[in-house]
Amino acid sequence: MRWEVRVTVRLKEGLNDPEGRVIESALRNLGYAVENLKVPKYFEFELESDNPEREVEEMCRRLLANPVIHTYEYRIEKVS
Amino acid sequence: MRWEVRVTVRLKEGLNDPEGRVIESALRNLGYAVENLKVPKYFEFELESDNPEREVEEMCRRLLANPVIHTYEYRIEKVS
Amino acid sequence: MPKFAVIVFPGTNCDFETERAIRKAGGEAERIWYRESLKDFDGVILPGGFSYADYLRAGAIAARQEIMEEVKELSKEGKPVLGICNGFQILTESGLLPGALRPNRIPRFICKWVHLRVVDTETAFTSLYEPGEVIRMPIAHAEGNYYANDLSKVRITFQYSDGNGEIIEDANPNGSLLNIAGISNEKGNVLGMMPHPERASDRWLGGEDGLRVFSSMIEYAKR
Amino acid sequence: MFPHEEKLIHEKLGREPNEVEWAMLEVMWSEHASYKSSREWLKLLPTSNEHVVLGPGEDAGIVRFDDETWIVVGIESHNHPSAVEPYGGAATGVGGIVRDVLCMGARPIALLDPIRFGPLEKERNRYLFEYVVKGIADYGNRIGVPTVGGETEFDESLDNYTLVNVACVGIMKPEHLVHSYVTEAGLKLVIVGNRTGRDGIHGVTFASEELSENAEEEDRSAVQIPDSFTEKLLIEATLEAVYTGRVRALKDLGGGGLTCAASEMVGKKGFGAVIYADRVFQREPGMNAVEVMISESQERMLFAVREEDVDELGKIFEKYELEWTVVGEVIKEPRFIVYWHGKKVSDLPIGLLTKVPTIGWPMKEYSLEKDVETPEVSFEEAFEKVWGSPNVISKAWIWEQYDHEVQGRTVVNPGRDAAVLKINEEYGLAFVADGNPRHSHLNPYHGAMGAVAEVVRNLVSVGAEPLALVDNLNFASPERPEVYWSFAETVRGLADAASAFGLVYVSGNVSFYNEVAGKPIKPTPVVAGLGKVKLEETPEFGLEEGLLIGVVGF
Ligand SMILES: Nc1ncnc2c1ncn2[C@@H]1O[C@H](COP(=O)(O)OP(=O)(O)O)[C@@H](O)[C@H]1O
Repeated sequence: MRWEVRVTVRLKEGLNDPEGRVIESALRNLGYAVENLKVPKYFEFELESDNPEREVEEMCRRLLANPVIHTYEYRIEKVS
Repeated sequence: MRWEVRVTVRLKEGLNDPEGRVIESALRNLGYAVENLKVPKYFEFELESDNPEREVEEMCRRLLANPVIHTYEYRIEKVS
Repeated sequence: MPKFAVIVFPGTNCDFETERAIRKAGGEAERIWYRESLKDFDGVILPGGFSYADYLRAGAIAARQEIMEEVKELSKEGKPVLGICNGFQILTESGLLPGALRPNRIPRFICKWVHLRVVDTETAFTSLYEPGEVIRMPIAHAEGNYYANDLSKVRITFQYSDGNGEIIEDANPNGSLLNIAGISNEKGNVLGMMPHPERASDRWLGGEDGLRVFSSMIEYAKR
Repeated sequence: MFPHEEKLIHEKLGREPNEVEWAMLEVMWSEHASYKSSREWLKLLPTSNEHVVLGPGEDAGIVRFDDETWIVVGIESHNHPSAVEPYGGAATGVGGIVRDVLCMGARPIALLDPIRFGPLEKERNRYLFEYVVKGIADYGNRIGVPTVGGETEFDESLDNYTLVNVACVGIMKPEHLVHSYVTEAGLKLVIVGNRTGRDGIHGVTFASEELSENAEEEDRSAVQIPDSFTEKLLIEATLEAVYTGRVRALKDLGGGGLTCAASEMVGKKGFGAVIYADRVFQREPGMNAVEVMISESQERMLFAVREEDVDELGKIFEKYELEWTVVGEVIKEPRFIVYWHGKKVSDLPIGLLTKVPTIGWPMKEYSLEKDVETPEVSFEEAFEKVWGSPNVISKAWIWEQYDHEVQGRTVVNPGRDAAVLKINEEYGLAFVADGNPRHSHLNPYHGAMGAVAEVVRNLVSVGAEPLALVDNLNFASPERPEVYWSFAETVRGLADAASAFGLVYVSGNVSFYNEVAGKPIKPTPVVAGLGKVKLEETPEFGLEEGLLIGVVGF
């Protein structure tokens, strides 16, 4: 069975986020009143699997995220 | 007025995507039947603005995307 | 003697050796913090490094700083503007040069010496090379993969080649279209290149092939 | 902290420390900050000769290169954090040693990265390997300090673990020397750089304990996100500040955070400090005094300056877009006083924080040396086995990801026996690191001597005269008698070998408690060496047909 998967990986709250900070201040310098900017990692892919939930969960833990510093969430939809 | 904005910046169709390819092949090496993996850039932020549509469109054109290689889309929602 | 500004953004890190190379080639050079002014300079160098840590895209944030407006003015006056590595990325991001520099074909940082073929000796930075000359310089970048929608509009200055000057796929370190390592604007006074001429300006550090980029620039500025 | 230490603290203080005081004491009495198990042994190492300007005792050592040029050198391990979060752990390891060199007043000019992993057949080890290298590459490249060499080794005993050591050299003019201690009261203490967050809380106590099985989840608070962007700005701002001549003392905030930096800076010559902890810029809302005082947030420096100079230095920090605050001042009374929103939350004698009693653990000698028989294998088989070993093959995959030429000094690139950096038109600095844990495992005394000898050979083979050494001692728990014995033997070996070559150690680092799931690592002393080479005499590496090959030695 074929699935469309979207994974979002975020830095845990409270961790230093230099990338978000630098991009936010670049936007503010251009004159936009931007706040709380985050740059989560975002993956989109198709997956052939009989057990997509388990496999995506595994992929996140093994490669896409590091549970020490990241939280992650995913959406799995059947390819029509 | 305060808005919650999500911007997704994608490589134009047809451009090769070295980063996506590497992550895809790493996942395949771990045994997952992943295909068509993409790594769009994804930004989440809050914006104080009277004209969020125009401002977000500008931000994308001026900084967040590079029109030579990117397309972009965004979602703007009112902060409740 | 012509005097050049070496612009330093937060995260620029090849400014000192670039300044040194210009002096060695016989010019005057001064490191200029990006919030200072470019008045009184005969040309500008945007040196290598990681302006704004390459966040977003290499060169993207630096390209939107005010000082780039002054750089655009200088370039319109016909003064020489050279972007090396991150400087090249800043020039494409600011629209001073066409195209974009994308992540390397193998998306990793790569630091090594390569051969280059000098394709165009009619620019402000290559007049002291022979047409077709093969030279050696190091590259050090993660986003040096040159791309443009319409290559017919691109004036190519340097191409990655093998030791004999052949433009072959094996000599392409990053996946650039047509092995492009450096390009200039139509007038030839704005040039961007991924390889580091300032690191090839001392016999102890692997060769002096890069020094003529700076001496050509000084000659040009004297005219 | 051990029970006898708690008791001692009670006795010396004559009362029960409060929560803030306990937290600070715990950090300062940890193995990592206090060197309590190693200090006595390290006294065996020779530390001074005619080349040495400054030996061990401050953030980095200093060697005289010529009358106008001093070389600063330090070495550091970041093993535990790298085993939990390889990218951030390795990267912040680079950041830490770079700031140690910086805070003597030197511009950091090169790095070495001796790194060790378990066998690459296992997924987790591959992950650690790949991300440690990426962390070092990203951080070193972005701050513009070239990684010019290192060592890479794979060993079964490191399964699921990693040893990440980083050595750094810097260059300075004698007149720019800044010490890490103050010699007058009344100075203002200024923090510059990143905001202080909850990350890295208890990092030093973490580095002084073994990793448990599911360390990943538990130890997140000990991991920091690297911020090379701020580090690069700190380097430039700090040097510009130092060149004004107005910096009275300087330290980086590393293990133990503000508590460690401030108490060591003032305590060394018997002064004290008042810290207004609430003035520290905080990254997260709702932080308390304990968190602010012991946070190990990266990319921060502590300056001691006279009141009249504060504004001038502040302008420099602002030019580089760095946040800065006056967080306290140096006082004559040898006490460490902390206020939190007007309330006094600590008042300790400074010595209680900085003078931690040593511990001597029981030792047990062992011997693993035995006669070996050379196995019967064909030449081809043996050749393939050796040549196919990840320990032998070229490490170009690693060093090509490092910008080993930034700053325009690298005369001899990675891949040779030692790197050479151009210092002036005539002379270069050779820099190399070596260790051989398998040898140390069999015989720690000889293994240590072997590491020193290898460093010397590698320096000589690029034409350099050896100048000085630094050492990084990676060991398992000192509470294991065999480990503690091997540690003592190692130090003896390091001392004897250095003395035999007329060399000394100008700085070093000890990392204990390197074990996972109850398994100790092999004794792993890593030695880095500096040498001075006449550029004309650096041998070329070009081979050509007809050259003869010879072997010299026994
Ligand atoms: N992690 C590393 N980083 C940078 N350079 C490295 C690294 N590992 C090995 N090298 C380079 O490869 C060369 C050979 O290293 P190694 O295989 O350990 O051999 P040796 O036995 O001579 O120490 C070293 O001199 C060093 O320059």
